Amino acid sequence: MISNAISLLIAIPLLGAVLSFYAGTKAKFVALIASLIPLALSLQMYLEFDKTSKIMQFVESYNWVPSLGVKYTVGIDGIGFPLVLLSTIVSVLVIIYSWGETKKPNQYFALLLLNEVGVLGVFTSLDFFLFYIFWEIVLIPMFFLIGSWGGPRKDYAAVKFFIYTHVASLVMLLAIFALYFTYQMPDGSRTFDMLTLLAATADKTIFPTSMLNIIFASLLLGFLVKMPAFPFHTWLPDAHVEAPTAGSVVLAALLLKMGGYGLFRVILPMLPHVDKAFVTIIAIIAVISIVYGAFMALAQKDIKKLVAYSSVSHMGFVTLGAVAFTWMSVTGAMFQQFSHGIITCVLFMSAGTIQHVVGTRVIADLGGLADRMPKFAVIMMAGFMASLGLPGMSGFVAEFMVLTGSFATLPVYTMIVVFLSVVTTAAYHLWAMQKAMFGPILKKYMNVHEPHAYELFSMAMIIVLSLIFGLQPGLITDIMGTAATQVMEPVMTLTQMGVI
Amino acid sequence: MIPLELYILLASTMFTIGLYGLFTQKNGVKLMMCIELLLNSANINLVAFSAYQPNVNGQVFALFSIALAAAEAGVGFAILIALYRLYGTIDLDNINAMRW
Amino acid sequence: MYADYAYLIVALPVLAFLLCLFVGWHLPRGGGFLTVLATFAGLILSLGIFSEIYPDKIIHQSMPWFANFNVGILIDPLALVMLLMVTFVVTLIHIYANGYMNGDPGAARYFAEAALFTASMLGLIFADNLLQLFIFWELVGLCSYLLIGFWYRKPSAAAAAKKAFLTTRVGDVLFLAGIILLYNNLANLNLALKPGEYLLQFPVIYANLAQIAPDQLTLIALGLLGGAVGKSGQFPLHVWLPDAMEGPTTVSAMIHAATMVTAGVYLVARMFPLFYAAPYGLTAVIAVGAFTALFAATMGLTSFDIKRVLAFSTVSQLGFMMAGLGSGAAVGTLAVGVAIFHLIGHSFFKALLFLGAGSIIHAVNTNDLREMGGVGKYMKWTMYTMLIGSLSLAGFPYFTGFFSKDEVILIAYEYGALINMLPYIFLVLAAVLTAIYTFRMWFSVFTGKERSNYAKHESPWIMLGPLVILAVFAFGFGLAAQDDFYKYLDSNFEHYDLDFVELGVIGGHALEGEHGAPAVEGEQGAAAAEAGHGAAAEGEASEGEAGGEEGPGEPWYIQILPIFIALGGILIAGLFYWDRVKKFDPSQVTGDKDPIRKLLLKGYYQHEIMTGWFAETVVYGTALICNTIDIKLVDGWLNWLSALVLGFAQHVRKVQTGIVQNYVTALVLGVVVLVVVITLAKEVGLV
Amino acid sequence: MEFSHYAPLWGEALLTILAVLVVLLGSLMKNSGKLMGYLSAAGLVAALALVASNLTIKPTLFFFDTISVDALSQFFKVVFLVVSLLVVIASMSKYTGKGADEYFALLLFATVGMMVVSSSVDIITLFVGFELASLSTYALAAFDRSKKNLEAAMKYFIFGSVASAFMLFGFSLLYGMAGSTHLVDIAAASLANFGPATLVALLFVIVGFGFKMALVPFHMWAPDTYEGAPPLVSALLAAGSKKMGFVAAFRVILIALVALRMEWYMAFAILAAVTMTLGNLAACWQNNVRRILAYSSIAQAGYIAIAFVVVGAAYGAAPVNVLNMGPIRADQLGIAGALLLILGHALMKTGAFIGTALVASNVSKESETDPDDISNYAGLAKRAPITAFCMLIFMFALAGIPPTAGYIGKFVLFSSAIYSGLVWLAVLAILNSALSLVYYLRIISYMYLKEAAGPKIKEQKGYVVALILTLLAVVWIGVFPEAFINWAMQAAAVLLPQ
Repeated sequence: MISNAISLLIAIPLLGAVLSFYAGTKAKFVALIASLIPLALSLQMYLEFDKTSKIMQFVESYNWVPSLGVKYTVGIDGIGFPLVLLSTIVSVLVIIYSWGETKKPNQYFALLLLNEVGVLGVFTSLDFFLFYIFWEIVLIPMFFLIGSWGGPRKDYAAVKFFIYTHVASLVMLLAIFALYFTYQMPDGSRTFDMLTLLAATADKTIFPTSMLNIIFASLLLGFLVKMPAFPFHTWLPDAHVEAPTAGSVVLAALLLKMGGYGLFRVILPMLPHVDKAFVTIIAIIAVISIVYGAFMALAQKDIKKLVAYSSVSHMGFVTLGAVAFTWMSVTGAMFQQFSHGIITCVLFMSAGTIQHVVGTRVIADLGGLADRMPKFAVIMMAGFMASLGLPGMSGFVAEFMVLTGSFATLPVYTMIVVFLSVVTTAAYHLWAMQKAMFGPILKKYMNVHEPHAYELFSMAMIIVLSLIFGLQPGLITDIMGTAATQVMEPVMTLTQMGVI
Repeated sequence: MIPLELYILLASTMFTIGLYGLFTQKNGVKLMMCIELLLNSANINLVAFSAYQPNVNGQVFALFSIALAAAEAGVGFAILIALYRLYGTIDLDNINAMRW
Repeated sequence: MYADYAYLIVALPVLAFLLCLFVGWHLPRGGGFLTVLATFAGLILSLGIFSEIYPDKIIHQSMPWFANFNVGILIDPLALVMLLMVTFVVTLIHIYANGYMNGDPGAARYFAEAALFTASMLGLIFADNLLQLFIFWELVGLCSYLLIGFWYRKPSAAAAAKKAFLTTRVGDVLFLAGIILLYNNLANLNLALKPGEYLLQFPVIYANLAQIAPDQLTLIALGLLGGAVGKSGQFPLHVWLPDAMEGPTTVSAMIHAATMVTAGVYLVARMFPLFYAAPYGLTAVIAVGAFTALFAATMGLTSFDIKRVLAFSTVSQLGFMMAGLGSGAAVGTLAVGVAIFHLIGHSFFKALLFLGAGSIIHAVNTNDLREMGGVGKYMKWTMYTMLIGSLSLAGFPYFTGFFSKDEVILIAYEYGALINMLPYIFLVLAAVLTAIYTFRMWFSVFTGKERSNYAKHESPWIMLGPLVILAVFAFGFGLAAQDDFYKYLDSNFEHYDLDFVELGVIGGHALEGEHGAPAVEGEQGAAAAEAGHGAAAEGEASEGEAGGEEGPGEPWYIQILPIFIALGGILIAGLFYWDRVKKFDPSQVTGDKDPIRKLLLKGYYQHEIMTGWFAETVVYGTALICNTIDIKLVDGWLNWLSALVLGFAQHVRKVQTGIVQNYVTALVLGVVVLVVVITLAKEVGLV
Repeated sequence: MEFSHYAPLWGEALLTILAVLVVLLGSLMKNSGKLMGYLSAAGLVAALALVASNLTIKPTLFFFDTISVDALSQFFKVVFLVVSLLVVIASMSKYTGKGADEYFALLLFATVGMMVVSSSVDIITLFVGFELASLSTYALAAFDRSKKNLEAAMKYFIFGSVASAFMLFGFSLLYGMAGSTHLVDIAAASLANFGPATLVALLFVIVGFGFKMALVPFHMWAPDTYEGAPPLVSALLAAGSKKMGFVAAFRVILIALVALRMEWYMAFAILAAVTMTLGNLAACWQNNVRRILAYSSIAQAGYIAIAFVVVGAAYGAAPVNVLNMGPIRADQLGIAGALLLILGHALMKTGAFIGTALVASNVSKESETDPDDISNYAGLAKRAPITAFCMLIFMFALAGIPPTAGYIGKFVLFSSAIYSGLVWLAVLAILNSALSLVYYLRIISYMYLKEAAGPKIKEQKGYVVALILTLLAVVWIGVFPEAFINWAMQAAAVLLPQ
């Protein structure tokens, strides 16, 4: 058993970021190594991870700011670990994909690694203070990725992204304050420990429902904006459209997952204790996000924007599954997080590749590319199929579980989703495929060629992953299943778990 | 002896006059004078109060403040002179390059 | 011992798929032989399994998958016959394809996709649970998408592929909803599952049907039916099937005639107990089936594209099968036997017809009947094999189609006798039209003089071989197999723990029909009728009234009617289209102005309605509206807010006038304001 | 014995002597700028050491109880000394030639003045120290004698002297009421007999301090002066003399005028709210970086002023177990938060202004346009990487992004606000810090996202050293706040009756 595995997990990319910043043109090699080590580490952790136990694992806890009750506490369970795995995998693939980056490569890769640091921190930290710090840190590299490698309206997009999400996290911060100031440990001291505070929310005498509702709502807002869910999604398309490919990939594959993670880690434990109306509200938001996102995607002219809205739609499943609050739906929602994290990579990579091979992303201007780049076409097709929920790929399993599970508690909403979103989703994917890839090759694209091998490689890897997890979901759903059962139960604090 | 109220009245009047001058005058030197009025009204207060007090702190304070006022005037005029060298005027309404 | 290798039936084609996909480019004919071998191995295995389990055993293997779902293999009579048919027909088609696709640059891709299709179709057939079936069902859809769009450079092909996928997707949505409903209903029963049992396994479903609320059953049944309608191109989701002819002819033969489209029928057959138990379940089935049978047949009359004619005929025949299943409301499980029998017979002669058409198109290089004519002179083999196919399709006595199709009509009559005559009438009319359009096609292709100058040569043997073999089956299968087949399939549901009487009571069949005959009795009646028909079969020679006495089910004229249907249809077609005896010109009978003809030519304006109105106007319109809302409202209020704040800021900074006196004024004003506020606050008692 | 008795005040003494010495030496030897720089730097370091040697000293009184050395005064002295030290270090690469001696001397005098203020418990000494600091900074503001300098100095001077006149008048009233100049006596008297005169006195005093703290509407001078004065002097003003205003206000208002708690509670509630909002709003549209920083520091003053409101609200409230430090009082926590923010802001602002100084000192040569114009910062990341990076961190710190000094200060301060029931103020403050991102991000995106506006900039040693020191301090406080929080709590305790 590796000691301080998680701290290493966070520290190594950080170190890598610094090194690659000074590595100049060698940066990519540094970055690759610095992202491969965490990958290996997390795989090792996967082997050591006890899939059946409900307690936090790999826990580390040190006093940090005792006077504020802040601790450096990290640990993972079935909620966090799959996402850690996802982060390490995606980071490696993204770095490979952007192997050919020539503009300020050292900063580029450093920022990618910083992103990894941030998300890993969010997924592992068990102390609200720490959690919030990582939550904020993530914004900074993404801001620069969008701002300095982005498209024409990059400034607008970057600033919008930063401020929009930052305001949301400030609201979340207020809620955290409220938790922090309301709850006193038995010895009268205060703590930022997530699990303790969450466990305390169950106590009506400490958190009267009226108050808890407000706290809950603020936290919810923070997470929904990150997800993003209707009507808080408008920062996403702008950010995606302007961001460089790798930026979009990280944004969609990892940053959005922070919101979902928040739902499982923070929102669900509180859900039973707040006003029941919230269930309806969240369910409605989820359904709208799914359906509305699908229709929006259908209306887009820019293939990247289309993909962006598809993310909104897919993340809606996470919300739906989470709020439905049955074992299967929650497991499915967690798996949807993982699966969307994988699949969306290939979508954005395809968009990016089209962008810099053909020079435009406007679907109407494309046509017949499959004729010139068959390999790419096959991969892109596979990716799109995965995204529209083709059985055998991970997406289907996730959405099937979510829908099947949600029906038990939210039949009407589930059926609305089934009837309005499934076909629409297929429609915009296929429409884009047909317009961009099929039909006669346009004159101007006669000299278009296959993208670089490294791009194809990283995309192909993702397809393979999606297949693996589609055919053998148990690899990861076992962990999530345990986590889901645990989410159903009252929160156990670390001390109750006996890990510290 | 003269009741305290009158001193305070005098002081307040001087203070108000000074303020009025500050609002209305353009010329730097006049502004300096108004400031002096303000300071001196305060000094009058101090002295008057101390006369009605067992201790002389007030007069000490007044002395200090007079000294400081002198120093202040010195600095102020230095600045105004330099201004005049550069701008050729000490009409402060025209010296508003920095605004908004 | 074959049973242990059952999984290979799917595994081998998958292997072939991978090989063709990655190394196919370097192999002769795109590695088509791999696909053939894989499928043929499947055929051998299926035969081996058949030899093992016939007549009274089934194979059921299962292993856990994820959450509470499993993957498994269930080979019962129903699955077995399907396996045999698919492996057999598809093998032949692959062989044929080796000739047909020869020289096409995309051959490797073709065979890869074909192999994948084979794998998924077989997987669909022997799935032991509904989820697995659904998964392969979707994969089949994917392959169909890929193969229809095989010539992706053709915009029409790409469009057709998309249309096919989306249209079937609509059905799949209902299917999915059905599955979700079913799962949740079963889950609510809190069954005590034995290890190795899973909720969506067919045996479990069968065993617990009776405990599910009837209205739920109906909903589930309708959901599944929706899936079947989409896949089997039933009204109103049939629109994709004719367009699907954009793919290579082999694809049309394999997917849109012989195998894939039958998946819907197979699904209904597989879930027959559920449909049987669900009130109005079978009613819906027969309604859809009968209507589609007639509806499609009318369109088959007017189409000029040979493949479209066949496509419409396929739709129509699938309608027959559905109607047959629907008749189960009256005749019980016998319906399954009948429908599946027609399914298999149909797959033989329809594959034959398509391949024949393919070989014609291969030579003539056109799909248009109007540009053919007299082809028979140059393509003897094709002509005669297709003649057999056409006769079979038209239901000419002693051909396969005669036994299968007419059996469907007969049980439809049973249904009519018990419940409602309408489906029967529809089917009869459809049968007439079938004969007509079939021979309209045959005559106008092979007889008469060339209406355009086309390449005049016979197709290579690698293509003719399959034709001949199929022709043999198209002729002989019905005669040879009929009776055992019914018995064998009748035994299908005896392997499971379910009681049709009970289900019939739930489904309300016991109450239907004038003499309140419970379903079981209907079953006996049907069996008898079937015997009676057996008589009718030879009663062909010794006039039908004999059958009339024997079969209590239906009077003699009903039994012999089909013969006249077939002959009459062929005759009419001849009068119009066979130059030798040509008496009328269709254009005289119905001019181009004729609204009905126009309606038929336009295919009832489905394209306009489905694509033009629904897809492009309603759906896309909604999307555009959403988009406007998003820009103007959801994002708009943000921009509005920021504009407001920054605009205000613009004014705020103007306070800083840059004139020092004003600063002092501000200072004093500040003091005044503070004084006022504080005193006021004290007055109000705020502080 | 007598001598060692004054040990706590050696720091001031040393600096005073040094200042005089510097002037003398300067007049004796020519072009001694460098030496003067080193001298004053050394002196400041020494003074810092002396102060640091008794950081948390028990309150001890000197000179007829007019000077008190206690945790609070030490805290502020450290702040002032650090700021001046940083400014001096930076200045060493700017003021080398003639006149440098005066510059450093004035700077030292200003520092002494601030230090005196920070520890004076008598309005006379307080006023004297105040004026000492003001006068020397008036001079400094005009030091380069450019047009802008003089305009800035002029405005600063006029506004400043008016404000101090107000203050003096207020003091006179206080004296008249209490008959004493000791804060404690005034406190007692104001508790005993309280009349309208006291309210006037209060407001006039607030004007005097509000001018230094740059609270709206007493802030008008600040943007122009910070923009126009020599950048390093702006650093001193924003980071040093501004904080002097706070310490004076703490002492006078919280101790002497506690009787009018409700009044100044009201007053500061309004002032704080208006100040932070107006500062942030006005900053959004500025194109002059130093002006942006000026408005940002006005906004920061608004945040810090929350402390007064907190104290007003929770004065003398029973200690409760907020945070993890055992039973403590919300008002103490509020002041501690303010102190932390003061410390953090002093560092961040010094750093930021030093950064602008570096840019300006290089740009002004080739471009006749406003050297501080934001367009000169385009692509700074390429032209002056170190400066750009430090500025970046300072900006994020000012915006309160963790883990930086800015975040910790805001955290504690807003916590106390929430805890003492001023949720609306906390929310307003948090919304404001969100709004402030608009202009911080603007600067950042100019530095990092725009194409370079000119050739590479030579980053002189002095600036770089100062910048990096500041950077380290800012991050250090952010990552290991523990010690600083405790220190601030002790300092805060001084102001409150135990």
